Amino acid sequence: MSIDQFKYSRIPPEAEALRAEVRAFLAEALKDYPAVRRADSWMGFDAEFSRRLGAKGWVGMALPKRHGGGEASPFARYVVIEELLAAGAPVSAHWFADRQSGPQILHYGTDAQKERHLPAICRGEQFFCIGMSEPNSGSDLASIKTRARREGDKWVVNGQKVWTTNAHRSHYMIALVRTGENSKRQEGLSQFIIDLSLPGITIRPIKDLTGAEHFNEVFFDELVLDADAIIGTEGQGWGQVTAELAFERSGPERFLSSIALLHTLIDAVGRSPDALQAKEIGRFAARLVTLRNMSLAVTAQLAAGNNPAWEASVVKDLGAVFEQEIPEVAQLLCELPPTVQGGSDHAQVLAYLTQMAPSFSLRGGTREILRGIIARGLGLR
Amino acid sequence: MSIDQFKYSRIPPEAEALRAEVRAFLAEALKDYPAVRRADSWMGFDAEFSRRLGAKGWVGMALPKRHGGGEASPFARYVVIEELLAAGAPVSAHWFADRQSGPQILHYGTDAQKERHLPAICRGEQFFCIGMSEPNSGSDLASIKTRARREGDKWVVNGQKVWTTNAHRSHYMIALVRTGENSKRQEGLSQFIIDLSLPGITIRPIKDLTGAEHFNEVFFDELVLDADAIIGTEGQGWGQVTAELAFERSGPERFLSSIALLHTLIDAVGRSPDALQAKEIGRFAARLVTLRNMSLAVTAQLAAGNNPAWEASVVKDLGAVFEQEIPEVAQLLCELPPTVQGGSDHAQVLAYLTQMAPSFSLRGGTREILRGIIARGLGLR
Amino acid sequence: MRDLFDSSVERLFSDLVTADAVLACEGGEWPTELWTAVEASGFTLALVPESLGGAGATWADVCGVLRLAGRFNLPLPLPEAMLANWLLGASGLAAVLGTLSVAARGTLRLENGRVTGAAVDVPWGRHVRHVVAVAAGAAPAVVLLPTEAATVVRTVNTAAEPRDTLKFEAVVPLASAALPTALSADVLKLGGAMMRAAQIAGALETVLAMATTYAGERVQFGKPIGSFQAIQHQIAVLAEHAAASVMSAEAAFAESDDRLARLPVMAAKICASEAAGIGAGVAHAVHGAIGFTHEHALHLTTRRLWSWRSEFGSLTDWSQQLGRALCGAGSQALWPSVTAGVLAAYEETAA
Amino acid sequence: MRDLFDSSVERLFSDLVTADAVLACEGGEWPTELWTAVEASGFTLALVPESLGGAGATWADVCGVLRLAGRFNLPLPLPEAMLANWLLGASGLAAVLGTLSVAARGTLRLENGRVTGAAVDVPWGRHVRHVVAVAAGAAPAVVLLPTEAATVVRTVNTAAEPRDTLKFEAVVPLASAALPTALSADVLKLGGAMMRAAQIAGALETVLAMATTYAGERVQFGKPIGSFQAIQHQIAVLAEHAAASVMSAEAAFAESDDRLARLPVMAAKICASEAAGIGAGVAHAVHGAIGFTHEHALHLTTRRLWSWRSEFGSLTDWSQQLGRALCGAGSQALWPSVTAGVLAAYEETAA
Repeated sequence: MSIDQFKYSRIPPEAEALRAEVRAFLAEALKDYPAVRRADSWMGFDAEFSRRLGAKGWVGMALPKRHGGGEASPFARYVVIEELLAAGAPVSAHWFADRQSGPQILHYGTDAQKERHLPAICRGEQFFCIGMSEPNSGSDLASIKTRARREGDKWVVNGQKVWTTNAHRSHYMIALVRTGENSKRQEGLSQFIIDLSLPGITIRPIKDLTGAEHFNEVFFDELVLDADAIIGTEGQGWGQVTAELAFERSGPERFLSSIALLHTLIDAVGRSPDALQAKEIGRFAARLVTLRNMSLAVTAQLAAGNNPAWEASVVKDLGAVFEQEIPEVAQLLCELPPTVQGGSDHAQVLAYLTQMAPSFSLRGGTREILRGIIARGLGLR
Repeated sequence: MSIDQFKYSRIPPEAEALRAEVRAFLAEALKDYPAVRRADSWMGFDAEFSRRLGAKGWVGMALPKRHGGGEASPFARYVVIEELLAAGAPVSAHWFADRQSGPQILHYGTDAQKERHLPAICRGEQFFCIGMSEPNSGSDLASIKTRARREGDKWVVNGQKVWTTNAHRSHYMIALVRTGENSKRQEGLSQFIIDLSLPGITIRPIKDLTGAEHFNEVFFDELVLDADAIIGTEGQGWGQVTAELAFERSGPERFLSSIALLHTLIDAVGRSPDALQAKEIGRFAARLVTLRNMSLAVTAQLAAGNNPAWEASVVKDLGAVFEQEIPEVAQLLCELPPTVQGGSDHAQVLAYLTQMAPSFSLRGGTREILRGIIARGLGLR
Repeated sequence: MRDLFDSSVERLFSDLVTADAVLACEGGEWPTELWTAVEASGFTLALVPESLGGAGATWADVCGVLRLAGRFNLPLPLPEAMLANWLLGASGLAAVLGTLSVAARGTLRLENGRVTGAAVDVPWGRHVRHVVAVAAGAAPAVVLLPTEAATVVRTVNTAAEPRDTLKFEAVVPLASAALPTALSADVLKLGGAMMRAAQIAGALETVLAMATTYAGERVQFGKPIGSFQAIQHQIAVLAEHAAASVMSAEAAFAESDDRLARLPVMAAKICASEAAGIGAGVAHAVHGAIGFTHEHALHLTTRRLWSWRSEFGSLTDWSQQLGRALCGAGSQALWPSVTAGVLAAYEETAA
Repeated sequence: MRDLFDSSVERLFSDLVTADAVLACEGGEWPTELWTAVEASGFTLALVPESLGGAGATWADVCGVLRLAGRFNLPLPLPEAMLANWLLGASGLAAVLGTLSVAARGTLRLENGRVTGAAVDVPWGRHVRHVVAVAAGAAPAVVLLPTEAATVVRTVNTAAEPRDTLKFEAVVPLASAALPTALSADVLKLGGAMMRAAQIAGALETVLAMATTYAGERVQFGKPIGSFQAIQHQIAVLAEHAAASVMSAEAAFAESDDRLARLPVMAAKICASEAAGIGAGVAHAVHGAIGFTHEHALHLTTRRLWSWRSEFGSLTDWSQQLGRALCGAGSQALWPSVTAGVLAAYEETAA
């Protein structure tokens, strides 16, 4: 680890050039999209919208052209996703396929797997979810118990995943599953691409505290998978999963979750903020600028083939603090109680993000996990 | 422990009646006292001032009349000390004798010890320091190594204390010293009243980061003490020390350390604060009111003979956060960099308290220690 | 009287105010039986003088009742009804039986014996029969208004509690009287702030208990998460703020009598509003994903904390009022104000 | 050029800028030899165009030099001299050798060829021979003033660094030129803010290293305090803010060229000022009593953090400027401003 790895990395002009087109598309596509739905951001699910993005070439765009991608640079992809998130576009349907499953299949998949999944991902038509957490394995991921046993040339899976975002509306899950008996907890884990239409799978949505249904319990009961459902190397699942963490922890979705509220806040405050409003809004903008630069610096590291796991944890933790602080501070700036029915756009967005904010430091590694990683990187553990 | 122990406890009228007299005395005695020295508060040493307070009957005032005290109620003492601290009076000379040593000698001392010390304490003429920390025993107090061995009817002490406030200008130290070989670390400790004029004692002041000398290293080299230097029961020092912690952690000195800065801040802001200044000043006042009520609730518990150790830790930790936050927030409210030479009263008080503030969560138990105690009280350890 | 009140209310609430009952109300139902039971217990009239048919209780007597209302997520305008009837009584008007709330914000004016204007953020406005307000006019007047005469714009807070706007057009109040000179025109806002401060204190007691219990039970990395120092310290901070809220609410109620103790009430709402955010945040961090589900009861309380802190004046609103008063009075007035519990300079200018 | 600069400055500072040297300067001494060595290395002229006798370096080239000045507690107005000479060069004036500082606050006016007014908070004002300022007048002018002509009122910041007020009375500047139209009248405040942001970033690297080392060595309860989760997490937060400061300073320097990049500079000073307090607080909490002593080197850095955050505009000052500009431009301008690194609406109105 090193703070010096945060090198200032401008987005190259050819990637920057995409921005105007994306903005124009979004201005049109979202022109009647309500503020409170923009607050949903990458939890907003709209299959049709994902297909439209696919048609524009903006899903899986960094994948090779032979698999349907655009061979775009990581910075070009960055421009697209940050514009989508800043506008509050509903990107959830293809989000996990674009961020994780696509690159993982490209990296570890067989030719058949690539053929089956990558072009459809790039069209914005094949949606993935990620099966990681289990009821007794939250932060302690290595303790998962879902198990696949070999039967002839098949795998038979039993167990349960939980908090699986979008399982109820995805086509596939990439699941981390125990395949070995090894005593070291991180060993003996493998990843499978599970077709969620197969028999033996029960998906039960979990209502969150706002009443919305984003995540699920998923039960596997004697689920039979073909041999080629495994992705990557049997027993190497832990390594495959942790290798993608830097991607998962440093993107713009790690600090833009509350930007819809910054927008309605500025509208609510008006053109002449008082001393308190001006200070807090300016301070948020400064931190936003800096977090984005840090995130871009990690992107540059990833593009260079490095593994900036420590730096990504720094971005994720600072970003989550930022996202969580916005609703907390916003409620101090306008005398306007939050509302879930009725009330102004700002009152509704405030209510929604106030309630969602606690989850921002849970997903993608809890605050405790991240700070532990940062401390270890400093040599403290 | 219980939050319900924070019962609202008004100061009784007979104690409240003292306030006007104390205020009038201080208005006169401190009329030319500079703002930056008021920021020193209970670190400000002025032997003559302590004697004047003694003459007014405001030192050791809760001690029995037969020992020179006033048999005043704990609330009467509370009124006096909070007025002294709020005014920034230099009370350090008699502070530890008044708060800890006097009550401890009354509780555990022999008649001879009471006779030797209590009347002089009450006159504001005999000053004490508290010998606890050692170089390798900060938070981990039970690991102290200073040792007294018995030789005939004498005790011979060897070892070292550190961070001893006022050792260089006190008459006595009450020291926690190892007298037994017991394997349990908290056992085999005893307390001694050490006459600091004896041979075998070297006191070396330690300059703090502001350049001031409040605390010291104290070395004992074959220091010979009479048998009656021990106070309380041999081997019971740990219990004696911890019994006084609630007194040490809940007084007004645990949240008033930065009040001088609130005063200069209000002056610097002027009569028409902006929205940010008004908010922060009002918020500090609200917390001050509440901390004082919590501190008074603990005082009432102590007066009733209870041991509100948990509640005192709550007051101490919340109080230290408050005291530390005042300079941090104050520097956000006026465009006036802190100064240690030149500049306005406010700039100087800001500079002084900014530098002193880190110590507020060290003395009297670090933040980690206190939060550990609070968690244990909740059943979490 | 305090102990009797506390124990009877605790018994009543723990029997009737279950999580299911609260959720049913959040769905939009008005809990007729629960209201009837609470009203039958007499608490809506607790603060009404005995001469006017009430219990003649003091504010100090009922602090525990309000804390318990918070602890149990009581989905009723009991705090509002108590405050409304207190103000009616203080104004020499007869108390009201039946559903009742207060209007502390808005534009109501009494002119020629009729009230016109909007009452904003009226708790349970759509469900109650009566609303008490202080209407502007030649002089401020306490008015009792029938809600059937109002147009209702429905709004709901994060706890799905109705906070409606009621629009009145030349409505003759059922009763009215001059606001007593000892009371300020913002008396209902101040009183509401005091109520919410106590409710927040109670709610924080609930989330503290839930977080402590959960941390002792949930195992990760082979031990209860409550044995991790980071979790311990977060819960300790929650406990500190819960204690500060309880203390400041108790002080505000204890110092209020015929008039509300402005400085302690402001302090209570400021401390409670700050504590609400901290407490909800810690409780959710400790509970992790499970606490984020609709099925787990944690959100019943945290969603209330997130709204109550903003109602009847946010931290900022009251802090700015207090800060302006303190700066206006000068630094030498700070400490005497704290010890007296009264901001002399403010009392002169505020009303 | 960056790597060369960094390595030569690091060598120079690690040889000469010892704790003793810093403490001697804090006692009031002017470190003649140190200044001579630094000046001999050419860095005071680094940002001067080659055509005017300088090194023609870019801002991006010198960010590391400024971070190192912060890391080593350099007790010299090197940042100020670099900034002053940059402004002279940008205004077409010859660079100055010898001791030199900037005046970013005050009341200086140029009228009839003479400068009158006070320059406030001039770093090392009492020690330097020259000061560069932007004086008001018919149009803002860059002026080079001889300090021997000034009356000095001595002021010292928490790091015992002189921050003096210099009063000028009808003094003829040694050189003057119209402020280039591309630059704003607050260019020295903005430039000073950028310098301090980089110095703070460097200082945070120092306290992070000290806290990490100490936590690994200091034993309590039988193990290094760095093995306690509460200490680990505090140091992690310090590292995060150190990283944010480094990043924001690097961005500000990289985006500045003939003119200073206002939005990135504001962001840098805001983030650095916030990080300074957090970092100093964590470092002291980790070090405990030993870090509070004069003998331990920690305070050499923390006392600088506590002053630097307030100099050339505090967090509040810059945040309010930025916030007002953003609100003035409306919500739809926020995100384009962030991605462009330029607040178009602001640039129009600010200069």
